[in-house]
Amino acid sequence: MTGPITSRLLLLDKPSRIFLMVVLAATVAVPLLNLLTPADSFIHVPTYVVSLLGKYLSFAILALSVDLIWGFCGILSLGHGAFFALGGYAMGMYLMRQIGDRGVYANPLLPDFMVFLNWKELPWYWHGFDSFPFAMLMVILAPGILGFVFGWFAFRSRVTGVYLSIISQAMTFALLLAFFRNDMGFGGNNGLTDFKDILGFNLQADGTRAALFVATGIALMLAFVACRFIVTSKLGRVLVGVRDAESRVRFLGYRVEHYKLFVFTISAVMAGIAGALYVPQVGIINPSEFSPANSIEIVIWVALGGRGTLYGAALGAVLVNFAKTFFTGAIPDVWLFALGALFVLTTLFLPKGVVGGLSKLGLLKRSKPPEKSLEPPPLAEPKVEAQP
Amino acid sequence: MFGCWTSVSRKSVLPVFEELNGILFYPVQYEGEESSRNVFYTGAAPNQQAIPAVDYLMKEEGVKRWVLAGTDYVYPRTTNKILEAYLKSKGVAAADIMINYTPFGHADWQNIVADIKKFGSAGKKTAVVSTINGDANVPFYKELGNQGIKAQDIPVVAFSVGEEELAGLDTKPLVGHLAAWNYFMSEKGAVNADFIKKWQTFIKNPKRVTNDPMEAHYIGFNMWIQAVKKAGTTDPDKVIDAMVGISVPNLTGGYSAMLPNHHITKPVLIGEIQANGQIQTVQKTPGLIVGDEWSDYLPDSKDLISDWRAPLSCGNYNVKTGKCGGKSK
Amino acid sequence: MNETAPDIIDVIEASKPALYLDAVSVSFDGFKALNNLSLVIDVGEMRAVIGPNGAGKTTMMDVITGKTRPDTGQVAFHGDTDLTKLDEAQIANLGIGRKFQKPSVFESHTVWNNLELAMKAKRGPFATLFARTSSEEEDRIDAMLKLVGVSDRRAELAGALSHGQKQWLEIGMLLMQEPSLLLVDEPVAGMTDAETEQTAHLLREINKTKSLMVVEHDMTFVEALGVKVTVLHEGSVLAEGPLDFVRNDQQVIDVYLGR
Amino acid sequence: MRFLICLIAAVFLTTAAGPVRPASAQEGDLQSAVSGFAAGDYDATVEAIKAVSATKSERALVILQALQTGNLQIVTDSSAVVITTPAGDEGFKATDAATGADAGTVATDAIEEVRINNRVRRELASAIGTLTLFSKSDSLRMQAADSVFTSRDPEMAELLGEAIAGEKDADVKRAMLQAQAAITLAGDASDEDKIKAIELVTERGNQDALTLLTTVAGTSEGELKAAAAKGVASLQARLDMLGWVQNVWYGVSLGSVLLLAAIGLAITFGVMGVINMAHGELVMLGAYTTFMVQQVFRASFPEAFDYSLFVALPAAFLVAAAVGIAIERGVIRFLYGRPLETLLATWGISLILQQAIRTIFGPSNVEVGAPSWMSGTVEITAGLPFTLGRIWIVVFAMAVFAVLTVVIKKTSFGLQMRAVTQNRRMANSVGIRSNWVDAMTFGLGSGVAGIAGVALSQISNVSPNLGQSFIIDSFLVVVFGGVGNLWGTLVGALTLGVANKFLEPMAGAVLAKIFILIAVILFIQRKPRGLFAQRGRAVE
Repeated sequence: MTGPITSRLLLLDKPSRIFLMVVLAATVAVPLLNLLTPADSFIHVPTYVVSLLGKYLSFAILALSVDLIWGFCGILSLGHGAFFALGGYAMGMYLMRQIGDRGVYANPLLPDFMVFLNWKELPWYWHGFDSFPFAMLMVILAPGILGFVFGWFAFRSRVTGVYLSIISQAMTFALLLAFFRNDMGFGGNNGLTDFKDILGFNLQADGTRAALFVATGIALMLAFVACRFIVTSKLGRVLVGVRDAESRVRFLGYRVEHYKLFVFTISAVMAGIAGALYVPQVGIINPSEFSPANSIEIVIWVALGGRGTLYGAALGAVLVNFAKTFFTGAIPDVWLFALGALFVLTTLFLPKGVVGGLSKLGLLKRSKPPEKSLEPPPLAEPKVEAQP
Repeated sequence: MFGCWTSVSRKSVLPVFEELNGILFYPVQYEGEESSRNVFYTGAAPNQQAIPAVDYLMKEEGVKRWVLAGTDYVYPRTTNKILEAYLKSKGVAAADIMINYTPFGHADWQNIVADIKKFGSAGKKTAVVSTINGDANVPFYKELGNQGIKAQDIPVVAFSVGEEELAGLDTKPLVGHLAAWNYFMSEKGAVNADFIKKWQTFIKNPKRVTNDPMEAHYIGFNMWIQAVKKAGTTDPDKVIDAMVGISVPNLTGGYSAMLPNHHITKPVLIGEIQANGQIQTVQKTPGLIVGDEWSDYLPDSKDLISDWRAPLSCGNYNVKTGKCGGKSK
Repeated sequence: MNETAPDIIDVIEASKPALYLDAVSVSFDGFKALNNLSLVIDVGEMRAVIGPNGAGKTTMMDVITGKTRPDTGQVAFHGDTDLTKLDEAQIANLGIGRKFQKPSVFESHTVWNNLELAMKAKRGPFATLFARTSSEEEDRIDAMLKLVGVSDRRAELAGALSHGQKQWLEIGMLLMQEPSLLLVDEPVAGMTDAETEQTAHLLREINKTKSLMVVEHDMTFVEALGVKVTVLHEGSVLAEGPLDFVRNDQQVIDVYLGR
Repeated sequence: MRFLICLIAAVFLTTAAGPVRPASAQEGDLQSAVSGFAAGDYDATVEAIKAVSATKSERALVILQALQTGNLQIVTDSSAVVITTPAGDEGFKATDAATGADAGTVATDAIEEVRINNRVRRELASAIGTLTLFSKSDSLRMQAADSVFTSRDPEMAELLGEAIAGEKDADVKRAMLQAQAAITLAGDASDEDKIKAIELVTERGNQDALTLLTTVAGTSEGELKAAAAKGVASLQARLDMLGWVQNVWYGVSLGSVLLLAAIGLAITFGVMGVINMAHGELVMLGAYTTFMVQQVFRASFPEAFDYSLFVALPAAFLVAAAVGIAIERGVIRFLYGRPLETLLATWGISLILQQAIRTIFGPSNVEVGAPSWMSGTVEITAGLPFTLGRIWIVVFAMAVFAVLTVVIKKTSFGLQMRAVTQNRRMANSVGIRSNWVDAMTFGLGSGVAGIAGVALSQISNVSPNLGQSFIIDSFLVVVFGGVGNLWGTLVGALTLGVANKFLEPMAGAVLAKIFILIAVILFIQRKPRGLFAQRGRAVE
């Protein structure tokens, strides 16, 4: 079995290969330009840019996770920010425990926010987070278990389409409220911050920043390859089948809910890993990451980039966030207008996203399937009837 | 840099300022329990707002029973904790303190206000200390007005409601409820009149109001100018060292000085809301109150002091252990 | 029929018909879509089901395939399997294939992949994640492509096929499941006469090894099949027998053919 | 200084308590009593109030009311106490407080208001209460009796006795008797009298009575204590029961708010299948329209302000409907049958609308006033106050619901709407312009969102974020109630409202909300089509 699987791992179409090359190049070049060039050189990449790019790359992983379920299985989750934030919190808890007695109250065990809320002992769910491997396990398990439980309930009872979107939004909203509560023991509204170091390395140091960037780049490449592996497998074809004709798949004897649950859980875990990489690079995690608006924004990254293409989703994440950084810096009032217009225009005029638009112009040729099949199906009936 | 509004925004940018060695002037009242070398806190610490307000209510209104109502986040939690400790130290029984937290943007206050009403009718004079934040205030005050809770029965003193917030409210039912700040637009005096005039001309709206955080920035900015003059450079390290001890006029007719703990001295004003949306001072502390970043009423922080002058140069020096906790610098 | 039910059930136990519906009722918001419907299809039989719109044909299929749970009544497969307790996937895996009224194929997959997905194999997510098609399986797909006449379009997306070809492809997918009973809903809707004839031929060919239930409006097609016909009306069986027999039934003429 | 004033005031007080004086002497008393206001010190002001009220002069009420409204001013130069009314730019018309004589016009900066604080206000309320015990208006006498009940001022006993003797109105008389009982309980009357008084006070049946009796029970001995405790127990039981009723009411009123926010959505989402994430912003537009209308009223017809909402309602409907139709024609009609993409596009529109409002009106709250007929409280029965604003909102929500039900069930537009929903092609072929119906249906849903905004502006803050705070709740209500069913939305909204209000006292506001969210999520798992699901083939 190993033979064909490795071959499938490397079975990449041209855009995917280009994508991996670009990420690889960035992963190598950006840290080198940051660490090895003098600060006044024009090719020097300042450390804050390294962290900024690292942030974009972690968003790209998040976008991949959304594309995996939306682009390939038709599940539109408006609560994926919740998984991202859970992964982030797991990492944040590790980083908090790393502070040790260097907090302002010099309490060796309790994080500062617990000290000034008069907590006397560490809540049980904070135990173990001083160990990096345990924290990393939690980065995977916390979003994974939530994704599994949520998905198990939702898919078993066939909650689909907009209903699923709405309850996923309700889920992240409930978590937002929960994490706002100071009694929850996650730092309330301020969240977790004041991190000092990770695995003994100072988080402010250029080297650590560069290393985190490299880790994020590698994680993005791995996530991409894993997604490719999933979507090019027979399982991937079943997922697309679910997306296009769910009941056909069911009547062919596939347990659709198992497939959805499988891919949803994988996606939740990916989102969690993205969150875990995001937190040390921005230095804070707080409940606003759970806000439903954030989750909806992720969807537009994917829609803009081109859903169902993976590399498009990642590209969309980087593009939109770059625009956000630029606009909110230069002309903040325009940003919401621009973002709003982006939503409207993308759905109206670029249903296949930037990547779809480019390939229509022939700028991006897919090696497979053959060219002529890109034509829209001639007999597809226009779907005009609204569901009652 | 001058800015930040919420505590969380300040906490979010703090790592960046410390890393890049910038200077932040933070103009909003906050929960205390923080002192950074790179931040100058020109807003009120809890002892510059909450405690004088409670003192006023005890003395002037004879309040014996307290509702501490707040939004569930750090500022109200900390402030209420400090207040609770303070009230208990003044002999208030635990049964006479009711603490209530609500989520951000809480919109339906019907039963909480009814509970306050009930709590307040136990025969002892009751007051509400509100650390309710932002948008939740409007429905809260509307509900107070609707349920007919008048200031003369159960006064509400707020720390986050200023002129700007009142602009979105019909204040007639709220006359007499209190606010504690370090500045009110209604303060008489040439400096303030001049400032208001300049602001309204600048914003091109003769109805725009001024408020406390504006004054805090006014002070902060003037302090920075003085410090730069004194240091002869804008280099952050030198300016930070030059800041301590700088004293500039504030808008209420006095001077505010920068302390070694990077907080400032301020007068504390207690005011009552008027029908026109202004707040009228009913009491002003005779002297200036020194900003206390580490509250004396919390067990874990009472031994901490902050002094950014050499040789101590520490934001959280523990006088008992003689150690500078946390910050490696 | 109900009075002699025990005897019938004994008989059925013995003969194990492919499909057995007894007194099945389904109602939606007070509207009785199926009303005490009973029907038996023997192993190896092909049955045509006709009836006006709203007679309950599609609901009947929904009940058999587990999409709709009947309010009352029994549905048994090969005599002893109670279908009312199972869901769609389980029923499909027992060997009941269903073709929808509107052709339902995976339009963004190639014709080849459509058949590959339908092919009998392990259906779990982990099995499919690591699945690999053996050369023997490839041969079977090739054979099916040939049988349903889309060999030359194997690499194209199924969405690009003509309407009739989609219908055939769907039948081909059903066959890849290796079912013992096929439920075919309006297989010739929108087909040319030549295509209709080919379809009838195809179904007769399939019937050599499998039981079939064909729902159809097209009388020429039903005639071409030349099998026993069941007429549904308002959720229950109105008449049953050879086409010529039901055609002359006065009730059938009144409610259906007469119009 | 303060000592001197106290002394003067004390002299007034003692003299005022003497036998009735000739008119001129009374005037002189008033004159000197009023001059106490000039001291600019709260203690002096309180004494002055007492002195003024003690004169029992006819002008006393005028003066005290002027003080209450902030129109009692001191002329800075002469320390004269005057009552002012605004007279054009930069000036006031002044009348001498004590005599009522014209004191000419004074400039704004030449006078200073007599400052009052809460302590003064309390004193003022009780003084005015005393003065109005003999007022002609029933409601004023009632208020006066209530104010005596709360102040329990023993000095009022005699006056109250007089008032009771002359009182004709049974309700007011009862209130006065209760007030008298309260004074008895607070004073040092005999235990027997007090036990009798307890009965009277218990009859009052509200929180005030409970407060008083609790105090008595806590400070007395023996039989009196027992009687008071009995009174407390019976009041407590009554109030607990009322509290339950009150909670249901809170739930219904929260439910009505949810209903208002969601009902427009029940049309656009439930009937048309369009996920309109900009629905909340249409509500917000309605609220801002109310603000604009009120601004016009404030500027041009201040006396008609109470009626501004009647103008705001149609205006808000039209504004929101127009924007809704524009959204439908401009964006949504290209996306029918692609609900998830409609969701994204309308989310984009919601961002644009928010930012547009923020750019025009600024990010902070704007003031939307409540008309007087919506302010205040009615006591359904003693101890069960319902706020008028909430009552109106419940009534309004039900009215909107009823009208919509009729529109959909009985009008030809409603018929066309249902026809298009059920079978578009068939509707087209019988001559219904389905495009037009789509636009109008969406316009209707949006317009309803607009008028919901008018109602919500009365209880919520009007800021660009208004819509965001309602959108998730509204969707949950519609989905919970069952899509395509207005009754489902009604039941859903009320259920969620009441459930929330019953959870809140137990779990706190935040946890209650979280529980509700989780409960709805789990409920949708069990019944994916909501409470009142449409069953059948058509829904797949």
